[in-house]
Amino acid sequence: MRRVAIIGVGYVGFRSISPDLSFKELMFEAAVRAYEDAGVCPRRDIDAFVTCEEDFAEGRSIYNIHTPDNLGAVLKPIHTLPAEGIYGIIDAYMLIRTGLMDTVAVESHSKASNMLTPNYLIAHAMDPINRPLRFNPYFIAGMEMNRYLSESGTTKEQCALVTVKNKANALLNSSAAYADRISIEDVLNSEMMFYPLSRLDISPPADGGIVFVVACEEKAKVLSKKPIWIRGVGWCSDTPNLETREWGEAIYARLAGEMAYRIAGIKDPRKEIDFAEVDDTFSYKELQHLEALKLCRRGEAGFMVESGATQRDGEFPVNVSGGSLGVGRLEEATGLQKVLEVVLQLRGEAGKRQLPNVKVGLAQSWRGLPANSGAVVILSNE
Amino acid sequence: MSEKIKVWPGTPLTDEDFAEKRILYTVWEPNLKYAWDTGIGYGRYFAELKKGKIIGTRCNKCRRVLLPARVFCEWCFRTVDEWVYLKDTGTVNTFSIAYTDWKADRIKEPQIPALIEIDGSDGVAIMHLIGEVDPQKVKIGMRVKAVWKPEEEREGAITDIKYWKPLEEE
Amino acid sequence: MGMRRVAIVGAGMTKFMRRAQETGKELAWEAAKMALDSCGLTLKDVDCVVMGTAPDAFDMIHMKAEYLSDGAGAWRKPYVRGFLGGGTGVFTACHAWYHIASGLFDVCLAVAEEKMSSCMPHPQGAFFTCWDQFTESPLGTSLLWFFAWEMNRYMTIHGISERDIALVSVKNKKNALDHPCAQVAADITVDDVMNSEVMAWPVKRLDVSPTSDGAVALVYAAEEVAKRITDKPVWVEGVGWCLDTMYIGQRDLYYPKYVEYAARMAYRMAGIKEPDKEIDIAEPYDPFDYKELHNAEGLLLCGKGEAIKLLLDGVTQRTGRQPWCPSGGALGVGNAIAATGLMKVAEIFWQLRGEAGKRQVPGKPRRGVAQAWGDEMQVGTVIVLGT
Amino acid sequence: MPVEKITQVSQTKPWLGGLAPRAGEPLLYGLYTHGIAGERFFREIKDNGKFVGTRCPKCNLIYLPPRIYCERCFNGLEEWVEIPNRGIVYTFTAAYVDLDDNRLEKPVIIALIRFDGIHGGLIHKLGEVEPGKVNFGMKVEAVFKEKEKREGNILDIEYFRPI
Repeated sequence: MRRVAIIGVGYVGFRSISPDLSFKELMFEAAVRAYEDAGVCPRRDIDAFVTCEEDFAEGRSIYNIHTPDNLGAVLKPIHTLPAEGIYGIIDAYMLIRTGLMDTVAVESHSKASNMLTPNYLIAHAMDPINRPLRFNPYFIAGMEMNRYLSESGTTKEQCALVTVKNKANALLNSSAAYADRISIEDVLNSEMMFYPLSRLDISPPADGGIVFVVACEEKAKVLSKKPIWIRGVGWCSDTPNLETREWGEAIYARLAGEMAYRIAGIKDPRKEIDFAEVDDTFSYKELQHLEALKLCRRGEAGFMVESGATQRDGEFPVNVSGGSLGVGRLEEATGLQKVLEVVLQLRGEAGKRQLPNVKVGLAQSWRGLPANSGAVVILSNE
Repeated sequence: MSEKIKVWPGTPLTDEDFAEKRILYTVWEPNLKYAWDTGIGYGRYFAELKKGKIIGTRCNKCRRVLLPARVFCEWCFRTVDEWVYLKDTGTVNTFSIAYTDWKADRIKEPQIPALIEIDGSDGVAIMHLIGEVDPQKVKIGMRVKAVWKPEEEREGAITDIKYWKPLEEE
Repeated sequence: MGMRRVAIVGAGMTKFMRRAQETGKELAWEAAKMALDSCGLTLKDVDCVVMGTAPDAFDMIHMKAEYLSDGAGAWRKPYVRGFLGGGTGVFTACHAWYHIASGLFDVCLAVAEEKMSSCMPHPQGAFFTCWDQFTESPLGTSLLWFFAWEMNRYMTIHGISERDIALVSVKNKKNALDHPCAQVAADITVDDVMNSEVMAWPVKRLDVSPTSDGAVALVYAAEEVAKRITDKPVWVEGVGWCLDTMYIGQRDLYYPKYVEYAARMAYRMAGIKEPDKEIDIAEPYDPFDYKELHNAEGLLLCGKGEAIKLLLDGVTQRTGRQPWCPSGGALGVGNAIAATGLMKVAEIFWQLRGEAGKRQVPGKPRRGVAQAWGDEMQVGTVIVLGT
Repeated sequence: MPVEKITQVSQTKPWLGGLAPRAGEPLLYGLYTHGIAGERFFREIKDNGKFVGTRCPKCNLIYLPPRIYCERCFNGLEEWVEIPNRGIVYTFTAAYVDLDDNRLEKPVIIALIRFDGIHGGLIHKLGEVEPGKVNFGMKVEAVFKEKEKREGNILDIEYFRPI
């Protein structure tokens, strides 16, 4: 089967609001940059387009009505995945592997600031039988964190360290909206929201747009000096039901990771992968995901962050970009922000936060509340 | 296999099942509210509507007028070159006579929604309503003119034009 | 470079209903379970699942694919939802194809579900949340306007009468009498259509397909596996999809260029040069009666404006040379948007295997095309199947 | 000369909207049937104040809330089982804000209640207990509304309380 590479990236943002651009203009700007970066003309060179958006998050049903114009996809194959951005990369990867397409663009964006009732948005995703309870849906995160801490022995302080680390990492990322130098106490003393989840354990929303150009080997070698190869992909949905799911362990991430490792031929992920951008929608999620992805043993993630191993200069850097806690959570584009960071690092274009000698990176996403699914992609510069 | 299946799955309900409370259900009002950024193109389009003017943009590469105004040309995938004012007269491209509203309820007075090709745009149409006319007399190709709300009632929206009425050509 | 051959090996569907008691999950399970049973597979054999379901505003559940996943058989499996508005059903069929053709999986379950009745006060209300929120929806824009505009334009350009178009509705509702899952099968006349209540002229009540609840599922397998499962694999020969600009005023509605582009993509892959001759049966999308003709022209089954002649000559009847919508289509079986799209693919599957029961078209068809349309008169999705 | 950007804040404009085309028109809302399994589940609660589940003989799992299919093996489930209304707290949280982001004076304790030998459980609030006193594995029982007031939904259970 054909090898597939990312040959162009473009992004706009990431800010807490973006009133100067409509969502269409935001998509256009990100796309122009990605096509420029890849050296392609979308009208001539791109065979297919994939966008990742959710209708109610955008406030438009059948959102794909509004997509082709903004990407140069008019009268071309373009489809939407109401899914997380990494699923879009995977769809492009599959399309290219079939031999049907050579070059595919992937887009996702966030206009989270335009959604005025975000709690109700998540409540609207709940199983209707539970809706009459009218709970704030973040209770799910509180219950999950509680169970995870109890099962794994991780502490709230260790979770707080994740927020501290990621916000500090974001200080070196000029695209991050929520960079800050804060202390563990700041996190622990922030208002209790859903015990044991405090306000600073929750990633705040941000706006932004991200576009990738993905290509087959022959095209990638002609068009790009630094193609970033997609070595493995994986995705998985565990049960969506709150009642029957496992609360202590992120099984969807474990299975998605296993699939990606199998495709990439990775036996020992911690050794063979140099750094990772994993979902940190909530501080504890980063730890839970590191364990699920076998980047440490179960119950060890807390110690890993405590020992400094996941710091930028640590042995296994995690969320060097600042993650969602530092950059802001970008709705369906959250995973693409993680892929973006991995691509920039592998290209050696990450500026002040550049990691030395990195060859293989992993990006992982979670679908967000109340879902129980996610995706993984493993990238390499050789 | 189609012919081998005796009973196809599915349990249809009737309105009576609900009226007579034979069936349990949940009702949920989603309470989803938005404030969408209008951005550059629509922002100016609305500002001009408030002044009683229709504005589009032009792409000098494909030589098309883009309407409603937008800042990039979807066909050439490049930023457009200029703003162009258009007339508030046009030609009916196609129309309907609607007796039901958006939620499929009957309405008393039929509406005449139409696509109207705006003069000066080389045939680009916008969506709007036709009024002050016997519905049976509307034809494709009919000439129409915008009827604007009084200036003080305009709010910078497509509804600043009340509707379009037949144009008596001089 | 040769592509991996992919076959459809099983199919299942629920009844199409105005309002189902089943939840969306339960509908999805009923169809998916039936599809697996039909080819003797269990959930263990399934490597991945694709979901097709149109806007969340119908089921009134945000991220509804997540909610539906266990019903679709996605428990701890790779699972993703593809979306192209009304074109979703047939896109789902294409989506499943490339999951396997990519070489990542051998068996894929494709499920399309729609529970439109959850949307109140009327499922049609969901559509006003589709149009451009700045320049279109504030006019109180209704779904029917679009179809009325397109139908009017199509009739006027080609000089076609409402009466002639009504024959599509008569044909499809009659075909549906033989479909065990049909919601609005009926033996009606052209006069019945003409005399039905005008909703948005020229669209009358019987020109329109009903909103529906229902689900359809197909099982896909790679060549090696398919041959082991069945003696009668139905091969995916071509897939295509295409989306036009959202600015409806910037193009002419009389012809669906986007369907043509999608069809050309699928025909190129299938090696079809003369679709009017090389295709035995077709399931063009027929949410409105004129739409079958309009879409068939886009599918290049005849020239522009010529579809009406084929209809009047009986060519498109079930016993004709090239039957269109032998299932009964959306007009007869019901229009559970995404599920209807996949129902059309299932119909081609059953017809090509000679398993369509009373609906079976004569003469052992060996190649068929299914198509769906969607969005703001924008989407064409096409799949070509062959034996 | 390309068209320029917005350079003045006064030129930005939010366009308000929701689930109706214009202010004053009715909003879209959802009407959800409980489904085949859900109908029986809530009927039992409403009429008899009892929980019932369905059993998958193949996976040996009893589902609560009941399903008509097993999510693991996909077989249809037909065997209905009565489930005692006493369970344990599997995990819990104390919510300090409500759905409208209002800060609550007294947090609501929300828990997943699981039952012995049962796959699944019920999400509900805990009553008659202080936030600091809740722990994993705590035994609780359902408190139902009075029979006349029950409507056949999850609110027919008022809350779970410690035994």
